[in-house]
Amino acid sequence: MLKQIEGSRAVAEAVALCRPEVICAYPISPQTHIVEALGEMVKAGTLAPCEFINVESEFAAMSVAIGASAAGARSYTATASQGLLFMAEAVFNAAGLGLPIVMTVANRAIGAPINIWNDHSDALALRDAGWIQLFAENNQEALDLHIQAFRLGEELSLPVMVCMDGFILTHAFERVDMPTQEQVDAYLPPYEPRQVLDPAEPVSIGAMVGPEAFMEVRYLAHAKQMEALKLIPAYAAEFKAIFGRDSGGLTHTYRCEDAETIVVAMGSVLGTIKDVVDEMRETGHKIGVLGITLFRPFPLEAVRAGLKGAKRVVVLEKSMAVGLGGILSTNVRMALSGLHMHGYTVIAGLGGRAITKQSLTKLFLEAEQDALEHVTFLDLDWAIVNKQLEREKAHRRSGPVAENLLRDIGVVAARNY
Amino acid sequence: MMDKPFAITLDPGSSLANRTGSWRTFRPVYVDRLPPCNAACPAGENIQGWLFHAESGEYEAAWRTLVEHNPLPAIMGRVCYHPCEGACNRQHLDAAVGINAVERFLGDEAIRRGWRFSSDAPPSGKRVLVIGSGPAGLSCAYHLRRLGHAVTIDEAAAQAGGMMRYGIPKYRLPRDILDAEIARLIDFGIELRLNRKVSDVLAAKAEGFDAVFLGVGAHIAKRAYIPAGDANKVLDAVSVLHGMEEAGPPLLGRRVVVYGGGNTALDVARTARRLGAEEAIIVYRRTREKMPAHDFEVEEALQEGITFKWLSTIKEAGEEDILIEKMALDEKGFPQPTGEFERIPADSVVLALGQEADLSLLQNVPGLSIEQGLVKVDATMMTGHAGIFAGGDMVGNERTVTVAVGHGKKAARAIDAWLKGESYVPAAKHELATFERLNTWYYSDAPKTVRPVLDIIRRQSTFDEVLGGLDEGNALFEARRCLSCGNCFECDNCYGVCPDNAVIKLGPGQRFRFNYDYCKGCGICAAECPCGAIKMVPEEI
Amino acid sequence: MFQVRIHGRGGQGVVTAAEMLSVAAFDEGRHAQAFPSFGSERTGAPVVAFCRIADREIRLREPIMAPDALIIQDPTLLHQVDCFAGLKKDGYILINTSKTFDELGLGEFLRDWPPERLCTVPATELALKHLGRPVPNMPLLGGFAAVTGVIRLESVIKAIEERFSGKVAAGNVAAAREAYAIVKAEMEEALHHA
Amino acid sequence: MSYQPIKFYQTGTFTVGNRLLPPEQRSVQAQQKRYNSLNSGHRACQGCGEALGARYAIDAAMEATNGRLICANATGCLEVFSTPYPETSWQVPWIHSLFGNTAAVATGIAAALKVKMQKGERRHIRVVAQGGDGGTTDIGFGCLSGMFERNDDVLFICYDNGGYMNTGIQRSSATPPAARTATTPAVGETPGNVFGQGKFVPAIALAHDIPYVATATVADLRDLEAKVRRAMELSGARYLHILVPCPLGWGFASHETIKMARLAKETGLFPVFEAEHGEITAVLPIRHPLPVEEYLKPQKRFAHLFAPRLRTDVLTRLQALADRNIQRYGLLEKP
Repeated sequence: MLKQIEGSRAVAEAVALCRPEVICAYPISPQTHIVEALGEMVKAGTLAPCEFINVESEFAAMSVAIGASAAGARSYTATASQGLLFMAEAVFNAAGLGLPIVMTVANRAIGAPINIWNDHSDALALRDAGWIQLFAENNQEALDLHIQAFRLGEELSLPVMVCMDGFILTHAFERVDMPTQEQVDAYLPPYEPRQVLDPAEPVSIGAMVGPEAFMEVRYLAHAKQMEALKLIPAYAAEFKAIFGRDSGGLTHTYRCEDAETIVVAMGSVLGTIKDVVDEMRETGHKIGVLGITLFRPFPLEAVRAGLKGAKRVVVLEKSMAVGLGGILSTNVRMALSGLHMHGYTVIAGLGGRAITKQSLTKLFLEAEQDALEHVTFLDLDWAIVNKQLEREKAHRRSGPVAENLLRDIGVVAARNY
Repeated sequence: MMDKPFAITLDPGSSLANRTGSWRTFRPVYVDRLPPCNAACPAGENIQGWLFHAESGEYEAAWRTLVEHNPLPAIMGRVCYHPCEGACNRQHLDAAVGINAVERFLGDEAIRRGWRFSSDAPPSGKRVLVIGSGPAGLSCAYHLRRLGHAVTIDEAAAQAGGMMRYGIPKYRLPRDILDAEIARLIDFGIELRLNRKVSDVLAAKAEGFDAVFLGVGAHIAKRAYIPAGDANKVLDAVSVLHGMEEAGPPLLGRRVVVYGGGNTALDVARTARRLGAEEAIIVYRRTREKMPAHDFEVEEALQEGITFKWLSTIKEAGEEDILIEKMALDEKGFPQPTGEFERIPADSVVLALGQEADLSLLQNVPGLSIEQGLVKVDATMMTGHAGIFAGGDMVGNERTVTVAVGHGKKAARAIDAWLKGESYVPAAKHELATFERLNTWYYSDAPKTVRPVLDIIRRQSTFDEVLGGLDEGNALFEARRCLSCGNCFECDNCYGVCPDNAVIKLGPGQRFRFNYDYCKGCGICAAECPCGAIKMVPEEI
Repeated sequence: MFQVRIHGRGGQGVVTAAEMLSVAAFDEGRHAQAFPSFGSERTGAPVVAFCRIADREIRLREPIMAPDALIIQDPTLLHQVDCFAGLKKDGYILINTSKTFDELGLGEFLRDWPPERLCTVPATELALKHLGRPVPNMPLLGGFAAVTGVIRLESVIKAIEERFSGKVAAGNVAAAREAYAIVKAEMEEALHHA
Repeated sequence: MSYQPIKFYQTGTFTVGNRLLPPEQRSVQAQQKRYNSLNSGHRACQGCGEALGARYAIDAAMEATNGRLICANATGCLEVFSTPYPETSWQVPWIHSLFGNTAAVATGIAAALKVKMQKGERRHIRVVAQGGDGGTTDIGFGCLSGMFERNDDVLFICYDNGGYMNTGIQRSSATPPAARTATTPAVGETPGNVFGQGKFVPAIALAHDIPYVATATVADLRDLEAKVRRAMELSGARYLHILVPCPLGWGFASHETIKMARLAKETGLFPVFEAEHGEITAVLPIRHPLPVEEYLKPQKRFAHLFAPRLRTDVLTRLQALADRNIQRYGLLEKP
């Protein structure tokens, strides 16, 4: 059924259709609307039986989910940014214990400086936590990926993070096709845990593993993620059969047929990029897009296959590896090992900085000329940056960076230095 | 079955594969230590053993355990001076366990319920003659009978019991009790021949006996020379107490002086009061502290109106009074005459200065030797003449019923061995269960039960028993005050406190076993064993 | 390079012994490396520690799998742990016991071993005597100096005096000296008989 | 009320079992076929109080729930010595997640079980969370408090050995004043742990007004079992704080574990009580009052109070703490 609703609400309704049994909630923008909506459904009795638990921290949220999942319940929570980092220890733990928790990450920047707006720093900071990480391009996909996430995670006994851009998607009212309960039930069987805490068959979960077996345990976790690479396309196909649309999968290419330049990106920015690509195609530019839906496990082969024919690759990402450049681009480069092509890293949209068609068009044109630096910061205000650098050179106690910059751009009243 | 993740998820209880016994440098072992009560009992009773059954209300089992060593519990429960209680570890907590009272309860219970002795030993075909039916003789006869031998007791007096009948007043040992316990022995198949004074032991043995046990007691009173006027009555304790068992009680007059400081002196004085004497005075040459009589008996005597002249000797006995000289203790604690004299009125003087045995039947027994009035016996109670054993008052100066019963038992076992051509070796004794070995935290605080005592007026006028018995509730309580020193009483502490579950509980009456596969040797079991029945020993290298 | 493995129980100062051995070697101007095996075992459990001694920088970080010498601090371990695993042929064995190798049931097992390399020393007794506490590790190092000759007794003493002070140092030094003498005598005896 | 007046049966109810008591009155630990929830073969130190306390408590909980129990366990000694791959000592369904999240994990389990029961997929199962004092009073405190205030249906058991023993004896907020640990060494002017710091979590639990709060020691098994039983009769958040002496960390001989617990209680330094809905309902009175020195002296962690010179000043302060407990909880009053 088509609906015009907020992205958070759409995700909440989709999660509810998955019949979660335990939901843990701790408020943090921009995921809050999702758990609020779910809480209301539980309180109203429309989502039942289900326990909705208001916990005291994200650390507790993930921990409650761990306990619930280990006891055999389908468990869900949502978080973002600082919240994800605060629960980091438990995030790793859930994966290590093989508990198929599904968590929405409404992607948001990490402080300091504190910033509530969108980028991918949070999810990518935990890219090696052992979770499957899916990135939604739009609210329809966000909704669909949650349904697939439960199926996938429970099949593999692995937790799944569904990442959607904070505010840009979570707070956007859009048209979505909300599935019916029958469709979801047909796609998603009840949770049949591989291991469960049960007095009838007691086991100890979470043993200490020493040097004699730790490597093997880690290898097995890796092997399981590799298995996801095979399962995900199959589940996407099955999804299409029931729900009638393409959603999920490993990667999506757009107009890459004869593309000399291919732009790689994740999340909502793909839409903007596609618009730019369409425009450039109209003027004869051989440019295409490779959207990455699955970031962990990283679909090396699909990415390599998608990019193989191109002359250059521009990886545009909303995250950065300070001191190196890009995170996504580093991963993409691994897929390109042995292929001779130009590779550019573009850091864009950090902390909610708007990514405009205009900037992208300019960027891609420069890329086609191979006039880009290896690492480019899109729309960086060099004047401000240079001013601060000079200031720091001049004064040992040059003051806090963020506040200085705000003052420079006039948000805060200027003060003489 | 679950599809368990490798290494992270493990099967329950699988740590049994890890034998932590390899950590151990000391190992706990269960031991049985000798409880101090048992160690102190002259009759060699397994006191703790019978208390164990009494604790759970198994009185018949308790009595049967008791009579494995002593056939006279109802008597012993009255007349024994209970050295067991003096040794009892519980005295360091609150008060000693009232062992004697429980013993009497069991003895009385056995009489009331008609419990009888039994023995499953096959008849040996051997015959043993026991001379004397006092405690030593009865005990020896009983144990021989238990071991399958035929026993005949020859008793010189008209009734059996020896000093128990002719020396101990009725108010301490009612005669129905004495009769009942003797009757049970007769019923057990012991032949008793009364009024048969043996004058030649070898001749008596020759009448078809394989061995002889002598238990003739010490019935001859020791005399001291006291110048006495003709009219004054000077008697001895033995004949006074003996006379109580005959038709007419002895005539002692209104004012009776008893000379001596032993229990017999007290018995006579207290008997005199009950016979109507207005005054009964005990004259003793030393102080109360030095008196050989038991303190509780002195207490009871004082309650009954007996008076004492400490540090006094009788110089002469006149017609209506006696002359006593005051004594003073020298620096060594010996009484020395002071030259101060006093006259006190007296109608009679009873000498309670000790007894000697009549050893006339032992003349011309080759090898048998007598020293200072006592028959010499070896460690197995055998005299110098093979096959002739002796015990009781005639072999030692510690003359109590309990000692005699112990002698009888020991002699019986030695006779049994001798009859088989073996020599008797007593079982090695366990290490003593001293108070320091106990962990007394675990015992409930519980003061001793007070036994009922006969009303004072009746005590001064009748021969009713002074000290009452315990009822069942009290007896159970008293039994349960036992600390079970040195012997497991299945409190489950070791089983419970082991952090490694390395103690196996074998079930009621079966105690426990250590599982050395897992025992790390921490020693908590030994430390927390209330009764000290676990010992830590270094691991063998 | 000379490699030593020390067997003992958690709480008996096994790791300290390895460290002190390395200090003694260091005091002789040599290179040494001491390290524990780290596990989840607790007080009383069998544990091992290692020490390497060499005349040049030690870069090797693998566990010691083929030791040149064994120090066994607690003879009860002989029945519980494979103490001799990997020991080089004709390697040195020093056991804390007042018994002989034959009495320990090792006579047959070590029949072809050079007898002067098999030594026992009653280190616990020596520690009790000189120190008042049953910590056998320092006297064992004295014995180790004697049997292997890899380090000098003086170095062991120096290491003890650097680590401890007062009565503890004096007691350990005395115990180590006596252990050294006992082992030396044993070796001479063995050579004499050989 | 868990305190039972001592019946006079030789050892009364002081010992683990007593053949003279009717079977139904004997302790869980005395049963010939007890659960042994924590099995042999674990790698705890010789004489470990925590291993003992854990078996006591979990066996009692198993008995109270007829074996329908799931445990969550914090990181710490108990976890490490009981479940090193490839063996576990636990015979109950058990999970270890992290150091600081045990109460929350238990909340999750309880929530899952509630839903599963509503769905008719599982029968009633209860949840116990357990950890050491570090995992309870320090790093796990946030989750613990959250579990309390939500009144989640979890019994949380803290095995208090007064420090981080697993990592080599460091101070926790449950380390007593003056005690030496690796991070409060016995050096300087005021050796050992600082006075005026630390917290007594049972009192904080009380302030949450949860249905049940109790303390116990491994020296009073019957009391401990009665408290577990009572806790399992109630629903909602419950807290049991058990003193479990640590031979290694406290520095006493391995056979003195129970004695140390007994002395802690008898000196008044560790008050044993229970409370329902924020009100104290019973205390286990001191049986033979003792000065604190009796408890402190056998422990190496307090050795600096006795040598090289007697620190009467510090002992006086410790005695004052005991006296305050005695006063506050009425530990000398007869029940």
